[in-house]
Amino acid sequence: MARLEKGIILSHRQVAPEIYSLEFAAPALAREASPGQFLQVRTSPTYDPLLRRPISLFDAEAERGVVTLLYRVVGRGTSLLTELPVDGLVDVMGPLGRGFTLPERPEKVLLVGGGMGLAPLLFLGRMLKQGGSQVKILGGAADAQRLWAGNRFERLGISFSPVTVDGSAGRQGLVAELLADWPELDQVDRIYCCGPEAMMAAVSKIAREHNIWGELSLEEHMACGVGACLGCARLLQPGDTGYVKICKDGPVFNMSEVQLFKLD
Amino acid sequence: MARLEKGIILSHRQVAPEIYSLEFAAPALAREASPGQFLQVRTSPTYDPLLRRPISLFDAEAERGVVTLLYRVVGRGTSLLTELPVDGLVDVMGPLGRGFTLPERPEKVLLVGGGMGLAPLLFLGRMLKQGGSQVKILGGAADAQRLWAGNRFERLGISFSPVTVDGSAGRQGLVAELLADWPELDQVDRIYCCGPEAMMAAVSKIAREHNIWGELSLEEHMACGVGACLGCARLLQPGDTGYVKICKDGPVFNMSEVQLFKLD
Amino acid sequence: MESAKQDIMIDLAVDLGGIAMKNPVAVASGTFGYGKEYEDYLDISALGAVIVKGTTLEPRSGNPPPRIVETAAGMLNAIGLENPGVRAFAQEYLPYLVEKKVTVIANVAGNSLEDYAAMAAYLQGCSGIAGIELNISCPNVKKGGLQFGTDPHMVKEVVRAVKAETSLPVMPKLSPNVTDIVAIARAAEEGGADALSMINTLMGMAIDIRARRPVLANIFGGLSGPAIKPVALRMIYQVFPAVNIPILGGGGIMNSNDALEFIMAGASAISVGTGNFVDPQCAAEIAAGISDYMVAQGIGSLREIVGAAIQR
Amino acid sequence: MESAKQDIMIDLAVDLGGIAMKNPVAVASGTFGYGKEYEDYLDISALGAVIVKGTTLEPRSGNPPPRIVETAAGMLNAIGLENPGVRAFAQEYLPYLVEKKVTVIANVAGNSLEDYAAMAAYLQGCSGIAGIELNISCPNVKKGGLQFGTDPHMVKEVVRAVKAETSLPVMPKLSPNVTDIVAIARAAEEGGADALSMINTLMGMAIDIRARRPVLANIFGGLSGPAIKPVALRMIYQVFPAVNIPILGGGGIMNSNDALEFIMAGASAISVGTGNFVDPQCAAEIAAGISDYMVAQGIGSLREIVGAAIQR
Ligand SMILES: Cc1cc2nc3c(=O)[nH]c(=O)nc-3n(C[C@H](O)[C@H](O)[C@H](O)COP(=O)(O)OP(=O)(O)OC[C@H]3O[C@@H](n4cnc5c(N)ncnc54)[C@H](O)[C@@H]3O)c2cc1C
Ligand SMILES: Cc1cc2nc3c(=O)[nH]c(=O)nc-3n(C[C@H](O)[C@H](O)[C@H](O)COP(=O)(O)OP(=O)(O)OC[C@H]3O[C@@H](n4cnc5c(N)ncnc54)[C@H](O)[C@@H]3O)c2cc1C
Ligand SMILES: Cc1cc2nc3c(=O)[nH]c(=O)nc-3n(C[C@H](O)[C@H](O)[C@H](O)COP(=O)(O)O)c2cc1C
Ligand SMILES: Cc1cc2nc3c(=O)[nH]c(=O)nc-3n(C[C@H](O)[C@H](O)[C@H](O)COP(=O)(O)O)c2cc1C
Ligand code: FES
Ligand code: FES
Repeated sequence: MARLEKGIILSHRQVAPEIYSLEFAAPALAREASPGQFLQVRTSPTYDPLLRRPISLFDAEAERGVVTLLYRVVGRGTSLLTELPVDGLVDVMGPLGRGFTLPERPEKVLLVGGGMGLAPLLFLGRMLKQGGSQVKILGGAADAQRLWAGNRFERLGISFSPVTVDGSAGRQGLVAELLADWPELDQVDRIYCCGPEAMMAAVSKIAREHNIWGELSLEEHMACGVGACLGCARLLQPGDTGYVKICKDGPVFNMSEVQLFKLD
Repeated sequence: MARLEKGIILSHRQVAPEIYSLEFAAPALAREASPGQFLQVRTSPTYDPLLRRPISLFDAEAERGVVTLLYRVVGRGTSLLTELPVDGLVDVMGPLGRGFTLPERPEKVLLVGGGMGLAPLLFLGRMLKQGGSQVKILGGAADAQRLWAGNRFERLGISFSPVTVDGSAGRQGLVAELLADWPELDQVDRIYCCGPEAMMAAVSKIAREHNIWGELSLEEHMACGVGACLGCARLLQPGDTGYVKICKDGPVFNMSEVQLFKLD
Repeated sequence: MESAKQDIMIDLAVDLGGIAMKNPVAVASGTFGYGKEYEDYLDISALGAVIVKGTTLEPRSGNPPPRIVETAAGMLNAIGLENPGVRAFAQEYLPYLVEKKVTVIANVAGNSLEDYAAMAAYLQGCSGIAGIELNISCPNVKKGGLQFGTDPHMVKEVVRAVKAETSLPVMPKLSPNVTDIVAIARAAEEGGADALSMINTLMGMAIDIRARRPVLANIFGGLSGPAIKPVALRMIYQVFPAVNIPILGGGGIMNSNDALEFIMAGASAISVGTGNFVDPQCAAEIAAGISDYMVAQGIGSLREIVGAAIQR
Repeated sequence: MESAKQDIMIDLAVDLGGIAMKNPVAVASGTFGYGKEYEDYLDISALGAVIVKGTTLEPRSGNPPPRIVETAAGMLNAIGLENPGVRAFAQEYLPYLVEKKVTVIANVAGNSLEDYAAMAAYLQGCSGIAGIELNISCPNVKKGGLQFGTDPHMVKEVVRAVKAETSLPVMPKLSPNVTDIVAIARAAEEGGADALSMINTLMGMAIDIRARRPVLANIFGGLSGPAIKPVALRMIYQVFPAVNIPILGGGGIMNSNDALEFIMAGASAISVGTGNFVDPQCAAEIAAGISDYMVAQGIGSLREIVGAAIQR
């Protein structure tokens, strides 16, 4: 069950340029959430900005009753968010949406994340490991600093292969290039992917070519987050007659359902 | 010259129930301000609340280059103001308005303040003392805690006579009652008064009866604070044909100019 | 005095032109889906009414995205009336609401008088509908929609056509994008409206300066949220003395103080739209807040303060 | 490419239907007094234009207070055109602006065609006025004001009457409180308008629930500020393709990005009103921001992007 909660903030700090980690107590939420779902976060008590902001569950630890969000400051809402003080409250709604489909038995899984696309993959990695899957992650970002989340994966025993645009960590280039050259690609059962659309398009293509089952996570601007306003509409394939709602039918979709034609 | 300034906040703390003191660095402002003037303070970087809030100069210390505001939380703007952190910036416009008229030579002066009406009187007291006047203050509030500013007057060597509604400090009752019974009333040359309109009406009446020169400070909702919008209009006397602008023609007026008929 | 206030019996129920509401707080069409979407957040059967997403005779897939954009203290939407059609609504979505004993108000939009009449006739046969809100003001449907709502003559005709097909209470929803809202309101009353819903969204737009084009694929969208509250209040205030039917007021209501402003301007009940997105429990909180206010002020029935702010 | 951008010569000057502006940023009538009020905060002679407080033939004392109230991302005002009359304006306030070499646009409001004509004739004789903005849309004057601005026929007549009396550029300021803004704009053009000013405030109100009465003594007021920006943009976008005269766009502009939205919607220049209250330096900052944008984008003249967002 989704709920409206005010969680006490346990920690809130900048972890990389423009990127913040926000950890708060929300036991019911942490228990009920599944990877790939998101929260609608209120960024200000006033009416400007008015709407909540969708932020993925970076981590949800049922035992500790703690939820962590990882967010990048891009506009007014996220910039106000940085001002929330430790011990203060954060007003969230969720968990929302259809998350990633977990395998029924252990599999060989590759996570592929670009930029803030790494955010929903940590919680996913945790659950996959819990289910006994073998999990590796390829993570791309502008530079080494912005790959801060890499450590968190390593701590879960998920090997992290970095790619950076400036070459400051790992291979230089794009994460999809690393994937294309990935030696074990043919042994991979599943790919879960999140990041810029151009990157997800490239990853989907590779998965299709290698016949690998895959899921990806989409974004659209949202008002309600619960499927009521029909604002976050998206045509999954160019010829479709109906629009899916990212907040309710997604944000996660099977790669085979989606034809990405919107470039970032 | 008035100016737009962002002052570094030196201290910001709650000093009494709902009452905060905000101290910031603003050398030019502190140098140029005169008692009874006010600032237009931005309470939020977003558009809600939109307008600046008028707040009197509680104190302005030219030597230290420091300005202090004393404000009460009454609505959204003042409540957002409380969140400004020390070392952060406060966005102010000023000094604005026509302040109190200082005597040309030392006189016997009585300050009369009710509630937040004490705010503009401290800076006034400082300047009067500097000019050699003999200054006393009668201060009224709901209870002893809300008379926190009393200490600040005492520190300037201004004797502070408290009145509280609940009797928790000084005489119980209203400040105008204390004034009416004030033994030295006939030796007083000037009365400066600020507080709720009913109180200022009573004080004006007493001043008139005793033929004492007096000034008081009025409030109106404001948009511009500089006389441009004509929003803060006020009829000083019932029969007047024109409206004064509190922000520019005031906020301080001579008691003889004003007939108070608006009760709080 | 104090004790008298405590003893007062508060009656929150409202008769909105024949629509029986448990309390004066409805949720606005298009902002609450078909109710189920919000069931995790509040007891939807405790709401005054649920006005469901606008329906059309045939299914509609709506406008291409982007469909929404945030603005200062508001938002623009150009959903384009995406809906499964009135029959699918009645068969697939209505039963849930009926089972929950919700006061359901259908919201219908047509491209022609015939569309409206046909939907009214169809809904007449569905049990569990308390009333019909006529969306004659949706700015997102290119054909028809806007015209109906901006021309008094058409407003009268569409209300009349619908009334001829149904015995359900009929409540046209007025567009604020007009020069003379009173003329529109009077025309609706003359056409036989049982109540008025005021206001729908203001027509607006936003521009993406990077792409140098409108943000919304539909170019224009409807402005809702706190930004429009002053306009909504003004129109209700103007219409209240000019008609003899009750008004469902809305436009930017976020809390019970806002709701009380609408009631004092002349609204007999109120609707919460965009507010649901910001706080999914706000409709319930607003009803509670109104009730608290009535207790505190010793007001037994809301009728005592409907239009109380009108200066005569 | 990059170096080409650096070399570009930016021309910020705008010819607004015969009003020569140094840059596209004007300050809106009623929000900047007579200029002097803001001299401490910015160099008023560097502004594109100062549109002075609305003047009437005879002095007016304005409405009783309260005259203003803050709303969500906006404010309502009901000043009621307090002003010293057109003669006192010309004699007491204009000389300061002329001395400062400010591009002055007078803003006039009348109760009748004759009032407007008389003011136009009088201003024709005053040197230092670059143009006349016709306030035919002030919602705060009970008699006349609103009617002029909401009836296309009257709009045409008033523009024609004013044009007959003056050779100065004439720019009617359109009311957004209308069903069909394009019809009004066309009527103004037919009457001989040299430019259009869009938009004036939306008519709104606020209610004091404690006192159970309207907050403003005048009951209704004009809504301005960021709240109305989407409506202003929409109207300019609609009018731009329908007329051949330039538009001065405004309504909720707070920064240069807002200004660029207006320009891309079809405004040749823009005005800042309520923004001055929030940041008294914002008009200057907006001009600088537009200039920075032009340099960064390699735009030599603003004309290149006026109406750039219009979808054809
Ligand atoms: C399902 C989902 C999960 C997300 N998870 C994360 C995450 O874990 N970490 C993170 O940093 N970001 C995440 N995002 C993106 C995040 O929602 C936006 O960066 C954020 O809304 C921007 O708000 P703003 O006020 O700072 O920016 P502004 O540009 O000022 O926002 C203006 C409006 O646009 C919307 N908006 C802007 N960018 C986006 C976007 N990319 N997606 C959706 N709406 C947007 C805002 O919500 C707001 O309504 C997620 C988005 C979605 C849809
Ligand atoms: C010249 C002047 C000097 C002042 N000095 C002080 C001071 O030193 N300390 C202090 O605590 N207060 C002072 N006030 C009052 C202070 O301006 C208000 O308490 C404050 O504006 C309330 O803002 P809010 O957002 O918290 O309240 P809200 O009620 O939410 O404000 C809504 C709107 O009403 C206006 N408003 C509400 N109350 C007042 C008021 N009393 N006067 C003017 N506008 C009001 C606000 O500015 C805002 O525009 C002064 C007022 C004036 C005019
Ligand atoms: C996303 C969205 C969808 C809407 N869809 C409809 C609709 O289908 N039919 C209708 O009559 N009004 C619709 N509206 C208008 C609302 O019902 C309401 O009248 C308007 O939003 C103003 O109220 P508010 O400010 O409380 O949101 C919609 C509004 C929004 C925000
Ligand atoms: C306090 C105030 C006074 C105004 N007075 C006038 C006026 O005298 N004449 C006029 O044409 N417009 C007047 N306006 C309207 C503004 O010029 C401007 O058109 C409107 O406020 C919208 O722009 P904004 O949102 O940038 O403020 C006034 C607006 C405000 C807020
Ligand atoms: S955000 Fe409302 S339906 Fe998805
Ligand atoms: S606040 Fe604008 S004139 Fe006083």
